[in-house]
Amino acid sequence: MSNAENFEDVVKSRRDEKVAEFDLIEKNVFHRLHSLLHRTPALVPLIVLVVACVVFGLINANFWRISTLSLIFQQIGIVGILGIAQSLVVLTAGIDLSVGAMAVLTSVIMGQFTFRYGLPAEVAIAIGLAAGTMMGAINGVLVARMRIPPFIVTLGTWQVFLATNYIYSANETIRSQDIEANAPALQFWGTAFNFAGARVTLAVVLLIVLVAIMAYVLRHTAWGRHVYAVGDDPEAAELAGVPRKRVLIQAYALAGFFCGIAGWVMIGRFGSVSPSASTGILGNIQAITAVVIGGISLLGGRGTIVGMFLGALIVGVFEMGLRMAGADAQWTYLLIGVLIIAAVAIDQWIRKVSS
Amino acid sequence: MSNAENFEDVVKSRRDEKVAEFDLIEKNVFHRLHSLLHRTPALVPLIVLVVACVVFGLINANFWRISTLSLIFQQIGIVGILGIAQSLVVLTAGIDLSVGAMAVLTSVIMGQFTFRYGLPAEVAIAIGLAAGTMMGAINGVLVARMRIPPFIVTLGTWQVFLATNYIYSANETIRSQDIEANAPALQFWGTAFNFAGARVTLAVVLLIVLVAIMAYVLRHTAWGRHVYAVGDDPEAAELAGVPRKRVLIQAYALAGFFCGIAGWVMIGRFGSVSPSASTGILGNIQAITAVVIGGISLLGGRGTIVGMFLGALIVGVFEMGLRMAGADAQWTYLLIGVLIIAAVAIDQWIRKVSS
Amino acid sequence: LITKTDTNPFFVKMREGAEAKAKELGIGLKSYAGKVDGDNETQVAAIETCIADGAKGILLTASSTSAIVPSVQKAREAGLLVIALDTPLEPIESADMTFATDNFLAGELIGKWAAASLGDKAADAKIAMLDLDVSQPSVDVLRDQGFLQGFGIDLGDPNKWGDETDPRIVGNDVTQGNEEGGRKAMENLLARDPEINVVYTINEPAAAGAYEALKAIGREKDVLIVSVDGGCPGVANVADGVIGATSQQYPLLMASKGIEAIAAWAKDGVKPQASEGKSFFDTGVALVTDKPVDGVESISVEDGRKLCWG
Amino acid sequence: MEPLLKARNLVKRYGRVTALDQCDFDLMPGEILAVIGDNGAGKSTLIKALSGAVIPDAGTMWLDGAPIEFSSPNDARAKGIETVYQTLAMSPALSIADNMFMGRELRRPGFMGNWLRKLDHKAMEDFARKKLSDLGLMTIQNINQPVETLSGGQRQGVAVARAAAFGSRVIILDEPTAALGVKESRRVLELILDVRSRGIPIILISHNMPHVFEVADRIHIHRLGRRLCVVDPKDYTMSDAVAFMTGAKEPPADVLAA
Amino acid sequence: MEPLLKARNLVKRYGRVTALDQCDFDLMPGEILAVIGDNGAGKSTLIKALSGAVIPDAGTMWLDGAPIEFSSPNDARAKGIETVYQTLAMSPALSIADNMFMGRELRRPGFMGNWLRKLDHKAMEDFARKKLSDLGLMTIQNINQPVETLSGGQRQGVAVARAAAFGSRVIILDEPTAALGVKESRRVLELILDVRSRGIPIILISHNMPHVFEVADRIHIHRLGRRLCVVDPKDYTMSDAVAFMTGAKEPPADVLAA
Ligand SMILES: Nc1ncnc2c1ncn2[C@@H]1O[C@H](COP(=O)(O)OP(=O)(O)OP(=O)(O)O)[C@@H](O)[C@H]1O
Ligand SMILES: Nc1ncnc2c1ncn2[C@@H]1O[C@H](COP(=O)(O)OP(=O)(O)OP(=O)(O)O)[C@@H](O)[C@H]1O
Ligand SMILES: [Mg+2]
Ligand SMILES: [Mg+2]
Repeated sequence: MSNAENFEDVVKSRRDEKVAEFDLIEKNVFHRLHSLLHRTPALVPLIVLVVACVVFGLINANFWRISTLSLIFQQIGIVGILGIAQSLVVLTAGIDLSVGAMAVLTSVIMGQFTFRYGLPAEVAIAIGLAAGTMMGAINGVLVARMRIPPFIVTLGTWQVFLATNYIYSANETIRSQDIEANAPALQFWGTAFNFAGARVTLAVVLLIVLVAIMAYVLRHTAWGRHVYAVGDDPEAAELAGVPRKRVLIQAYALAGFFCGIAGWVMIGRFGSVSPSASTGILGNIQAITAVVIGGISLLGGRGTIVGMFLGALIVGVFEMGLRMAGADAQWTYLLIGVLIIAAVAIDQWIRKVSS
Repeated sequence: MSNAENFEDVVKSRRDEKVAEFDLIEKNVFHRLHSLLHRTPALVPLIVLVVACVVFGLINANFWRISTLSLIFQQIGIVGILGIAQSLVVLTAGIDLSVGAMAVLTSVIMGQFTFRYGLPAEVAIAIGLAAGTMMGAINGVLVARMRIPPFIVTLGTWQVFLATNYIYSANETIRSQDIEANAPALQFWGTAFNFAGARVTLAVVLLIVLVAIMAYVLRHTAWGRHVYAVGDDPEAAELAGVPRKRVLIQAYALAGFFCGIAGWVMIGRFGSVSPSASTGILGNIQAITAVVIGGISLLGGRGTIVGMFLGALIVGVFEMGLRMAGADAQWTYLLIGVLIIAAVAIDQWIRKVSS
Repeated sequence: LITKTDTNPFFVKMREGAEAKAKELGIGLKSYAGKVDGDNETQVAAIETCIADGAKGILLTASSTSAIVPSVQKAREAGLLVIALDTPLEPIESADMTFATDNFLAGELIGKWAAASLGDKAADAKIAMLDLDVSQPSVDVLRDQGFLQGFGIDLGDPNKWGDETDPRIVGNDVTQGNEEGGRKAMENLLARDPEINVVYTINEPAAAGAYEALKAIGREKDVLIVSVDGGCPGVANVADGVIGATSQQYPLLMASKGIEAIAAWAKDGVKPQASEGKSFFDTGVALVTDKPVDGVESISVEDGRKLCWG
Repeated sequence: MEPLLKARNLVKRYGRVTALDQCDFDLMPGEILAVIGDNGAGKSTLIKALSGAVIPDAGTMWLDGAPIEFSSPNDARAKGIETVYQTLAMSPALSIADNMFMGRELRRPGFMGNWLRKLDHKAMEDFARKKLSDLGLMTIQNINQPVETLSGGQRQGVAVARAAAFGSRVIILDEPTAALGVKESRRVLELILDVRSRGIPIILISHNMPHVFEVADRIHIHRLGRRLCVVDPKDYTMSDAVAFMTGAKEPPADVLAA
Repeated sequence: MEPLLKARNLVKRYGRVTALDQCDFDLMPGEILAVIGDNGAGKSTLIKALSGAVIPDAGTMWLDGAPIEFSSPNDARAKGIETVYQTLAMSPALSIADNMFMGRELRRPGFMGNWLRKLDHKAMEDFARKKLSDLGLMTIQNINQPVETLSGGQRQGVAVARAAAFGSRVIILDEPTAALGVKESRRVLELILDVRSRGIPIILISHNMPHVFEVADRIHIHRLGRRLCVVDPKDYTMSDAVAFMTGAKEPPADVLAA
């Protein structure tokens, strides 16, 4: 049995063999589409979106007017920005229930610092953004350093920020007319301009720019890759040398910053500063909905910002389309529930067939 | 190098050696407590609970009256039962946002079938429970068969069930007096009896019995172990021979059944049947809060029903204690937010020190 | 004091009024509030806490007027004076006394005013109804149905909004009673029919949001917005022409009356009396507008500003 | 003699990667069949197809001459095919005993078991402890330890013990000794021989040539997603086998698969 | 000669289990030190303590004579200690290239890299492909494949390639060839010898005795949570080593650890 000792000699001489290539023969258009979808899963929500638009356009021709479409973009402006914040956190395998509350509180801070303390609007805005970042950082520190599950941390801070918002503002609304007269900078993102025959606000442009920037950051910088790694398998990421805690805190803080921007955009959209804006209560669920419909996994590490953006658009299109089709409020509410499930079901189905 | 062939011979003769025992010497009371806590993590919320009770008792002596304590139990009755439903789903690594909506809708079904269609209350109750089970099963089928993430499924069905509830009931409340006169069975769980000088409702007894039953089922039956396995690692569970889909559907359906019971208990507690009960909107967050404070991991597979029960109690005690201490509503929310985080932080801290 | 929510300025002011009065009379006051509109559960828990805590009386703005009744009965059995503020219970005698505005009347006033302002054009008006919430809490229904009654539209089921068949109604949408919801709801209804020229809103923040939506398409001048509440920002909006008319209510008055009644009850067991000819103590409602019309009594913005809250 | 388990032309693609490329397979009754091949050759995919964990894109399988189609691992288990996957398929948070009996728990006798469906934790723990001792995994100190707290090798031992205890028709082992120590590996080999002596055939995937040549009756050499050849360990040396499997040498025509 | 990496009296307890029991350790400069021991003996725990992944309950460590205390694996990496863990420590959803460069990504030169911090995906992919080819892992068809779609062995190969490419002071390999094929294992052994020839010492945990005896300069035998003895492979046979490690034979006094 002398071969026992030297059976490995066979492989001691290196031969670099060619690996068999098993390229798929892409049979037809249908097949090509499938394999395309499989490689770029972000396309799936896009298709859902296009189909929804076509259907609603058939039901009500007004839907396809450029002004309607611009309106949809305006309506998803805030949810979209909150969705960016939420995406960052969800990619780290967390969840941020406090995004809406942070946005409302920062908008109140911006308003009150201008009107109660008489600071220039620009300074108040900077303070508001800083406050948002700090609130986010608090979430991050509690998650990363105290090891409290993100759901609990942000459930708690959601209540804390929201209550602070009501207490601090004494529930007072700052009126649109006053802001327009004394601190127009607060309403900056509400400025409208003409584009292809429709009025578009700067908020829409901002949303698209922010989505593009964050898509770049997550895909093309080391920090972005670390966010994915931390969400994918925190232990492996740490063993591989990613500073897990620092990345977590930064992600939450950046999310807080985006909430601050959302707060500023809210003033532009509603004209006034109102502590009882429903974003404070519903913003988190709306943002999470956009994130999940957009294909970001709540388990972390998978999905893209662009997907989230499409997710927000899908919800916006459904809401507007149903309203225009004449469904009443309660039925709209019901049908949106059905459509959310259907959108994701189609997505899952396409992925399964194509794989 | 002849040893290459037979080095394994050394171990061919079996010798059953004794393994070294490394029993920890438990140094003192403090140390013993730690190691006790480490072995039984469910004790940690218990301690948080006791401390909270002592503190609130010191602030307001009325807190320690037996009637106050019985009141707390009554107040957490519905959240506790929804929490059992939620626990089942969360243990499978899911989440059920529709629990509150299912409870309200079943209570409406029970009421309307009795009063609108004139069925005997008992039959209406049975129909309500069946409806709850069916709604849960729908969730389960969508999650297990269509592979849609539970968050999306139940976000959708939450809206669907809630809207159905408003539409079906035509927003009509069935008055307590009418129920008392014509269908007292609906109010069964509101029946009070005297116990140690305080009035206790049957709902409290029911909650405790249900917790005990489900603790038994999850710990001591094969089905319970399968629920844990599916939540822990679905792929591994399936490879190991657990019928993953069937267990998921059953877990969601059972959760729906418990929501049906919660709906029945709601009628007992509030006397009337009201489609606008806020449980429909807040019940899910409340149940999730109880589940997570009680130490059940949202990632699935870890935690116990008893922990959830203690979690619900902690929230109940905090709310009652703060109200009795005279904090006004926003301050109460703020403090409950802080306390939720603090409770879990203490829990984490104790676990860390003891490990 | 138990209010529906404490995020709506209306109830915040009510609480502030009660606190001021309580301080004046040297009474201990604890306030509670529901978490969302229609939150009956939290109110039940609050009543139970009051009983357990040995309170003398409860001021309650009920979220669910009939569902709360059994708890109110328990409180009364335990010897507490229960006064319903703002919203009467159902049946109204479930509470010891009710200090309320008539929300239906408030709606009716703005409805009549709107119809009269439009004159002949009322016959082919296009109306947007901006309501509160899909769960249709009672204020929501009362104000909405009051408006339609005042405008001269057949109500269908008066306990429910949204079942009217009159073609003049473009649609109902919900606002959560804030600017955010107001704007979005208005946009949605405008997308359905851009010709809308009358907007009913559940309260003034929703009206302000609706105005922003109209402004965005440059139609703010030719649409009539009516609302209910009479808070100071709302009255200021009437002055600025944002809102055509609003029905003013008086939460501070309700609260202070309520506190006085409980103080009297605690002192010598006297229960308050109802207004003449009504089963409750009416704290009144007044239409605030600078464009009065014939046949509808109104007060000027100047007067409204003096009486406003918040 | 008819093969007990037979497969023809199995194909499985993952996107652009073809893991199984018209692969054939035969397992004779009562034999130990070793499957060897380079990393990524498709061995795990092959046995996953045989055990129902992967549904092949094309191809047919027969058990005892009857065509079979598995849609889940449970179908395969129901037919007596028990598998140790390379990923082990354990629930990390559950105890060793829970994992061993997953899907076939023992119930208490009498009322408690029949009516209240109460599990017999004690019986399961005793059984698990015994099986682990048989494998020489004595360093496991607590049978109720969650599996996630075991060392890599201990975990693998538990998985092997589970398959050996319950397999009735075919036992499939995907690299069962990869993480095991010298002593523990030896025990697994003994166990394999022991199982064969009970008449149950075994499929053994391994990269350890001495082990393969020690126990295997036949060796299936897998290369680039298909069966290259089947050799008898008595006719060929380890060097030959390695040479075939890495492509250094062409196998002679008589052993070449069709 | 002073040991490059030294540890004394390391203790690590998990609940009732003592994974390290007053364990000592020495790694000399430029040597290949093999660590062998039964499953669950505490080998992985030992190297986790040395690489900062586990913080020992007691004990002291020195690197180059200076006492060290690691609070995270990053601390150890910063000192040039690179480790392949038994669990591999990879992000399953990320690509091979992403995983190889995790924590030390390459940026584009010029404006894009310095100011927009853009990664140089191409350079990283090329580097990764080259390292994998060196290891003979030719069956990997796409360097942008997520790691979760690799076979067990391919995954391990990626982890080894990463450590070898970046380790500068000490390279620790916890069972690097467990899931590897014959050819790939051979490449890893070559790589180990190659790394030593660059003057970098290596700690190799393995259950494969022939491999251990082929490459190791000294063998640390671990038993029941502590270092039993250190032997020279030229003085003892494999049978001796296995006998010591399993407790079948007492090691002679001269090699016994203090
Ligand atoms: N889920 C998957 N998605 C994509 N590709 C996959 C998947 N599973 C396996 N593969 C690919 O299929 C090929 C065969 O993998 P398989 O696991 O069967 O190899 P193996 O022979 O078991 O290798 P090893 O000896 O390393 O375990 C590999 O190239 C692998 O990358
Ligand atoms: N996180 C943990 N919690 C509890 N016990 C643990 C943990 N990690 C390891 N152990 C225990 O510590 C002991 C040593 O484990 P370790 O992983 O160091 O063994 P090993 O020598 O590497 O074994 P193998 O060769 O099987 O990898 C084992 O008994 C194991 O059960
Ligand atoms: Mg394999
Ligand atoms: Mg190990």
